Amino acid sequence: MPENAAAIPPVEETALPPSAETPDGYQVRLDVFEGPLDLLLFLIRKKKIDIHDIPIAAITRDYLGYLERKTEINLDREAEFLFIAALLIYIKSQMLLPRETDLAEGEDPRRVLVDRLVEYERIKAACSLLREREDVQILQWKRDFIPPLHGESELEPVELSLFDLAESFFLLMKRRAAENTRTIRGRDVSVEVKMKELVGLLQERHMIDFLEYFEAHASLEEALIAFFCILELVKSRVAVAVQDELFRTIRVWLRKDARRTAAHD
Amino acid sequence: MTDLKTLVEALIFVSQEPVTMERLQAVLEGVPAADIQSAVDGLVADTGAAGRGIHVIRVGGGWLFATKPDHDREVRKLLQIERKNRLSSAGLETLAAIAYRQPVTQSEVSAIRGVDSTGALKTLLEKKLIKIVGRKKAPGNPLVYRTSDEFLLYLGLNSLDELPSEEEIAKILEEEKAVDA
Amino acid sequence: MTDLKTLVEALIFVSQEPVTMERLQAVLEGVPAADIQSAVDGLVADTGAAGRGIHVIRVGGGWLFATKPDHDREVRKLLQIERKNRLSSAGLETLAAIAYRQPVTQSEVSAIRGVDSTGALKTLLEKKLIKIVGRKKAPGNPLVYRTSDEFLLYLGLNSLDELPSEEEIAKILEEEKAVDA
Repeated sequence: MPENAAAIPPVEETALPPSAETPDGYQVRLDVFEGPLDLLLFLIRKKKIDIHDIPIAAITRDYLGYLERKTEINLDREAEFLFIAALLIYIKSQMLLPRETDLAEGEDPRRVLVDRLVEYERIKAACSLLREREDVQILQWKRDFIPPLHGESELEPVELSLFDLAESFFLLMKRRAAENTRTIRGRDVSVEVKMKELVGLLQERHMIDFLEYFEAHASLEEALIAFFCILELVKSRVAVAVQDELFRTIRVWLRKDARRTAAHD
Repeated sequence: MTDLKTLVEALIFVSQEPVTMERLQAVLEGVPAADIQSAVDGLVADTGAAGRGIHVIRVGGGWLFATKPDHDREVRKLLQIERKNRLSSAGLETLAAIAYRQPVTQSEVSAIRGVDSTGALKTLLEKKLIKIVGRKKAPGNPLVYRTSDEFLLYLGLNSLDELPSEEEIAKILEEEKAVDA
Repeated sequence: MTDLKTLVEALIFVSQEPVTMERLQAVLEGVPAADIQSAVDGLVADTGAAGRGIHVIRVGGGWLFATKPDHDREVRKLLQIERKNRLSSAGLETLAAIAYRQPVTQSEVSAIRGVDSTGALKTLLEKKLIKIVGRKKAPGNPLVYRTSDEFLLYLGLNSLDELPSEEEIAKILEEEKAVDA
């Protein structure tokens, strides 16, 4: 996100948890968090914010502050953090829209995010309880073999599962025809090229289904670059991205005012 | 009664998976369930005593022999296992998401975590803590995952009902918030 | 001394091979051999008593836990029940080859596996996981095999289309992103 970086107001240094202090800087520091939701929860807790009443503007600023403080881009991990950034920005924009009447409870644009955070928070809490159980169990060793019986013992038991079956076949195939293994090699695609392609596509089709578009790419790398471009377009307010329902696909289209400008580019 | 107890001990010992009451009854045809139950209870009490190095534990809806926690270090030394193989936090988080939301697809798990979970799923499949149970009737017919019996065994649970409850989770969250405040 | 005995009990329990005196000494660094020996002797005596269903026996230059002969009948019955739900790895491999390449002949399966599969085919037929669907119009008119309806039932699938595709499995297994592992 090169030229837009300046547009984001600088944030105060937010202290990371102690374990995050590593000499490797940002890249490793983000790894302290399991993902973007984890980072968001951390920021919310730190500010002692009620999860059901998140000051979106402030949290978005803090969140983006983390993403900006990077030394290098690992697109792979970055995409997930940027995805939530895009969601935050979208919610913020929704909240800024002038409205005649106050929003009803169910219409709060933050709802989508809050639901996700609450569920994630619960899973995290369950994890700490499960970890305790794991710690107890892991000390008690069970046997994974049948002890000797009197006489014959030709048992070689394997539980049959769909995965075992499929894995077994796959390994068999691999053994038989190692040379046939396909390697998918992506073309080298630059951000600029992809951006042009994407804008062209948006102009032509007016709206694209993000997941469909994402999955149509030959390589993960190319798909992620496309993803990155969409976030870029959304961030620079050239395009709008909307997710109708949690976990559903995201529809992307050009803003009306941007449509003309982009066409002249 | 002593005979029944030694018999049950042999049966639980020889089995690789937890031996359920049903299985014991199937093997010990004609023996009243109450007698089997008291034999098992006696065995659990006997092996739980201080003088024994292995004990019968209730797990996965049945009974199984396991070493006592105090001997972990020496057992690992014998088996030449360097350190306890705890799940990574990504792995545990993925497992929890599956446990609570099953049956789920990869993309559903990833959505809950906000992170691509393909790698974690692979690890869990390899550890046999989860299993593929079919496909979802949805675009792309994605594979559907569930936790396995090994999962129960791994965490010392008898059934999915024993997963931490809403109340327990709420309590943890309260505690965490109190610490932060 | 009791502690050492319980420790030795745990060690013998988890080992698949007979645990030799040398192994015990290596694990129990610094403990005099005489003490270890008397712990083992005590364990052999304890478990040999009438009240116990499993005992420590001396075999292959070391010690191992085993069930007592009196319980043989019941032990085999239990394992028989467990075995019903299980398949040998040769059986699994053969079943996989048939599932993904059906309809196939015995020699085709053997070619895929690189091993004669006649025995495995017979077992699978007995377990009703595969069926004979006819003969191939080829020299020798070999029998042609397919997976059965029970096979689908067993795996909880509605149709063969629901088997994980080769691409999906390859993707899961070859996933190289170590991020989540």
